[in-house]
Amino acid sequence: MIANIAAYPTDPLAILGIWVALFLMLAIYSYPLYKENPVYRFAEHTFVATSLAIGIVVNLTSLRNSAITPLMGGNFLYLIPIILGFCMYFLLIPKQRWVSRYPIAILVGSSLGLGIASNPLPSIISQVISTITAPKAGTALWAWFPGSPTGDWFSFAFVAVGCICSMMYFLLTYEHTGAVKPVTIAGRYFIMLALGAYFGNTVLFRFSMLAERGQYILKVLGLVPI
Amino acid sequence: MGVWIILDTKFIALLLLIASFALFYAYMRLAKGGMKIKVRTFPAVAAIPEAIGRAAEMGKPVYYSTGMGQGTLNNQGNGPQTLAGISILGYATRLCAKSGVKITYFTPIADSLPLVEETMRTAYMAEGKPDDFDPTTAINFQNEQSPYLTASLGWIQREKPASALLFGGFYYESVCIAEAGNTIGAMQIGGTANTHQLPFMIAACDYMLIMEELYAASAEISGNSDVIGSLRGEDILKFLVLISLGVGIILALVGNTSLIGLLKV
Amino acid sequence: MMLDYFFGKNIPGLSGSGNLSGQLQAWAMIIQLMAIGLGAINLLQVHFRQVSRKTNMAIYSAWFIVFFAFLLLLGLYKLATGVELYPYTWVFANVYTSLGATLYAITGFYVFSAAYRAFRARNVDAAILLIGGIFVMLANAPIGEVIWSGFPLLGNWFNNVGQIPGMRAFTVVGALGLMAYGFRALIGKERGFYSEAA
Amino acid sequence: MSGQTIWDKLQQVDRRVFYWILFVSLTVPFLTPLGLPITVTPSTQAYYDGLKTIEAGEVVVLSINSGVSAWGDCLPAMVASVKQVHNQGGKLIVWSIGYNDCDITWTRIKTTLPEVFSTWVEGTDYVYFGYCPGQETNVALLRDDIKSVYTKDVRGVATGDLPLMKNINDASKIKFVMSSDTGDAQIYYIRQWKNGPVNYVKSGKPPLVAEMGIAMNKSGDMVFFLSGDEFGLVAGSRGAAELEALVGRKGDATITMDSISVSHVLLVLAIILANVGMFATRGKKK
Repeated sequence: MIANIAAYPTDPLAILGIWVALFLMLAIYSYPLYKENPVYRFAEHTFVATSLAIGIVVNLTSLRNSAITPLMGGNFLYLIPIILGFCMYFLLIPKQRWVSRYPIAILVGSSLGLGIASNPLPSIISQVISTITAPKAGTALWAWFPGSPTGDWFSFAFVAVGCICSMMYFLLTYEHTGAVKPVTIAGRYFIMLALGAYFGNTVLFRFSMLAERGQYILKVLGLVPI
Repeated sequence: MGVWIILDTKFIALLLLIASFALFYAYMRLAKGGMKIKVRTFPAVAAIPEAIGRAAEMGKPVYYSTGMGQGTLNNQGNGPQTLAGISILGYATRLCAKSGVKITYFTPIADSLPLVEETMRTAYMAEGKPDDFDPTTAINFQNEQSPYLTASLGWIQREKPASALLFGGFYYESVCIAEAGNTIGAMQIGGTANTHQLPFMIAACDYMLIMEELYAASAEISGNSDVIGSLRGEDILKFLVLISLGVGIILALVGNTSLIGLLKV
Repeated sequence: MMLDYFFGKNIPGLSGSGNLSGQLQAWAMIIQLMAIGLGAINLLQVHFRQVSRKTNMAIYSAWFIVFFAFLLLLGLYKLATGVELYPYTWVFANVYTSLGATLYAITGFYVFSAAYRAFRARNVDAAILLIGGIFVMLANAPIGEVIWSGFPLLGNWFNNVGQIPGMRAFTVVGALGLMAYGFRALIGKERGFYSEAA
Repeated sequence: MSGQTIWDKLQQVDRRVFYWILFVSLTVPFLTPLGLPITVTPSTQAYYDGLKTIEAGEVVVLSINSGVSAWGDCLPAMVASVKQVHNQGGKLIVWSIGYNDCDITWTRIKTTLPEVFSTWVEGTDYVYFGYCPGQETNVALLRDDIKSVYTKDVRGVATGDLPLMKNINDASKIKFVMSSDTGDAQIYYIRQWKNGPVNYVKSGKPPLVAEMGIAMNKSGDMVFFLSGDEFGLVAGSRGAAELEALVGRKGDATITMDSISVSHVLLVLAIILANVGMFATRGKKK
């Protein structure tokens, strides 16, 4: 990941930059590849400082664009969120902490309201509809053997039974005993299968990220094109 | 769309929401009124005293974290998990205060810090040791995942905690922390509702709360009748979903799609 | 917010950016932007304390404070004048993004050892987790197809069908949990985010 | 160490040995490309088919919700998607509700596609608005009134003055949004755009959503792909390599596939070894 450079840099400062980036990477990876050490701690603190400073600058920039500029432009309504924003800092003063309740109410209220109202449709109703929709003939997506003429009833039954068992596992105020027990145990196995597939996809993600870091070393050393 | 209802979106979604709220409210009132609703037992919760006892025997500290949680309590996917983790923190801190074990809490969530400090201070006071509480044991990392992680890994390697308790909205830091804990042989109990971290935490932790079990466990610990009441409401909704699945599957087998049509109103 | 989602267009003055719900959403965004200082104050406290107590980490905390101040000044200069000085661009491209990617990828190491250490078929649960994981891995890696043509077939079945019951249960149960939490918050029974002990 | 079987020794192998083996196995293949065949999976094919429906002049959104640190898994799919939008003659609006380093990602996409950005005119064919925090709150605002969130583009040109945005100020005129995610920003688009209040959509059809994020979304998002809430799903570098094959432009993802193959085989062998070791030592202990 050579930031916005299409070819190997020629400007000495840019070259210094990619070598410093390489040094910092190796400093961080000295922790797993070797052990915790001063060079690792130096890189660790460098990153904490960088991300804090840049985080503040970016947030202040967004704040200026979305609040200060409209305010200067005469829209005094924006004074309210700015004042409420300062009220957040009363969180640090135990005695006056109640002041921070109002900005937090807006923060939580606005995002919760959105989430709750819009959640049932895609996350519950669509999922039920999708489970009880009979497979179309010849649908490759579901088919155990692509293009089976009658559609993939095996997979349909697998998902149907699996959804019922997994949902039963998540009954929280009923003990999993008696007749319910085998169903919840089966439910737990379906959940483990899902988590296994999830793990397989996570490995792909993590290894792609690490591969890109390995590729970066070869790029800085000039062994592969940028 | 029904003429007399001028609705922006699907009627069924509104119906499900109203039914849910009605159920939640009803069972919260019943739970408040003394109806005994028992949350099922979780092995992970029963293991917390064992983890603290292990720390006391070994004279080692306990590492506690509620994870990245997208850096804010206001994130509605992770906020509830962070809060559940903080209420379990209260329980764990009381056990630590009782047995003189040092517990250190790491988080990148800036706006959760005051609540954490208050929870820990209340726990120490409840055990009659208000001055044992040291605010610097609650360390925050400014909404940034990577600094929080590198500091946690460094601390775990340096302090070698006996137990690591990881309850909350975790992201990829859970793998690193749980693996670092494995390296030094710490006993680890985890709990998250983030599906992407579940495989790792199940693989690396000794005990695990999966998805909603985290909320149920924190409600059981804090004895919060409102939450327990709404959990029963959730279970009733789960039965509703199960019934519609059962009926829908039978209808699908006979090629009838009337229920699907109903759900798409 | 919920009224806006369901009936917004029919209640005058509620929906849309100029009106109440749009205004509330804009305010929430601004408040969240301003809350960043909370974390900064705490983090600086921790590092100043390390320096004042001359702990073994004091030298690193001193470096943290110096480098943070230097970068913040550069950033504020850019904010005030709109001119991004070269050191700021240089640090952003070569330190911030590189270290961010490096730390994000560090998990690859732990995934490898976590898989080796933990992926044991100790019981039926772990065995199923293991089988699902291996077949999906061999479907994702092109070499799986070369080893045996069945791997992509089975792996894709696991991805398209095998994992669906568990994932669907997570999605539905997660949604129900969010609605319960939201309802408790709406009627004031969820005090946690006000930073009061729940 | 006498009396210790091979399996006991394997149990105590220092984890750093694995870390070195993994890092070398991920790096060396870049030097010696294997070029193994890559078959396209249904969810990537559906994504590509969705891109093929773009007609000349239609507007789509690229939402960069993945950070620079996730380039290894997310950048190639974005590059291939922008290339295909250009092939289709579509127009592109780009913003980010995810990470504050999206400027560098967008610059990298432009640097990687000179053949696209030499013919595209900024402001007419594509617009870049940059980062704005606010997560789901922001996505809902963008649905109804883009100008309320982005008053001007990154160059400082007022949104109203941009030719591309002349008659576009809400989501109704946007064909679909391609969301590149490491977290869960795509659920905001599914909830607020695809399943949002329908009557804002003058055209009667809400914009569709497609996901091209990290490989883990192949699990998390598959339920939304199968329920039709996402019309396409490109997950991780594997999905991106498939998309690169479909678009006909070999990029970083295809190159990375060799490292993925080597490292995955190593990991599967390590897991098998570990399990054989466990059963062997368990057999000895009995």
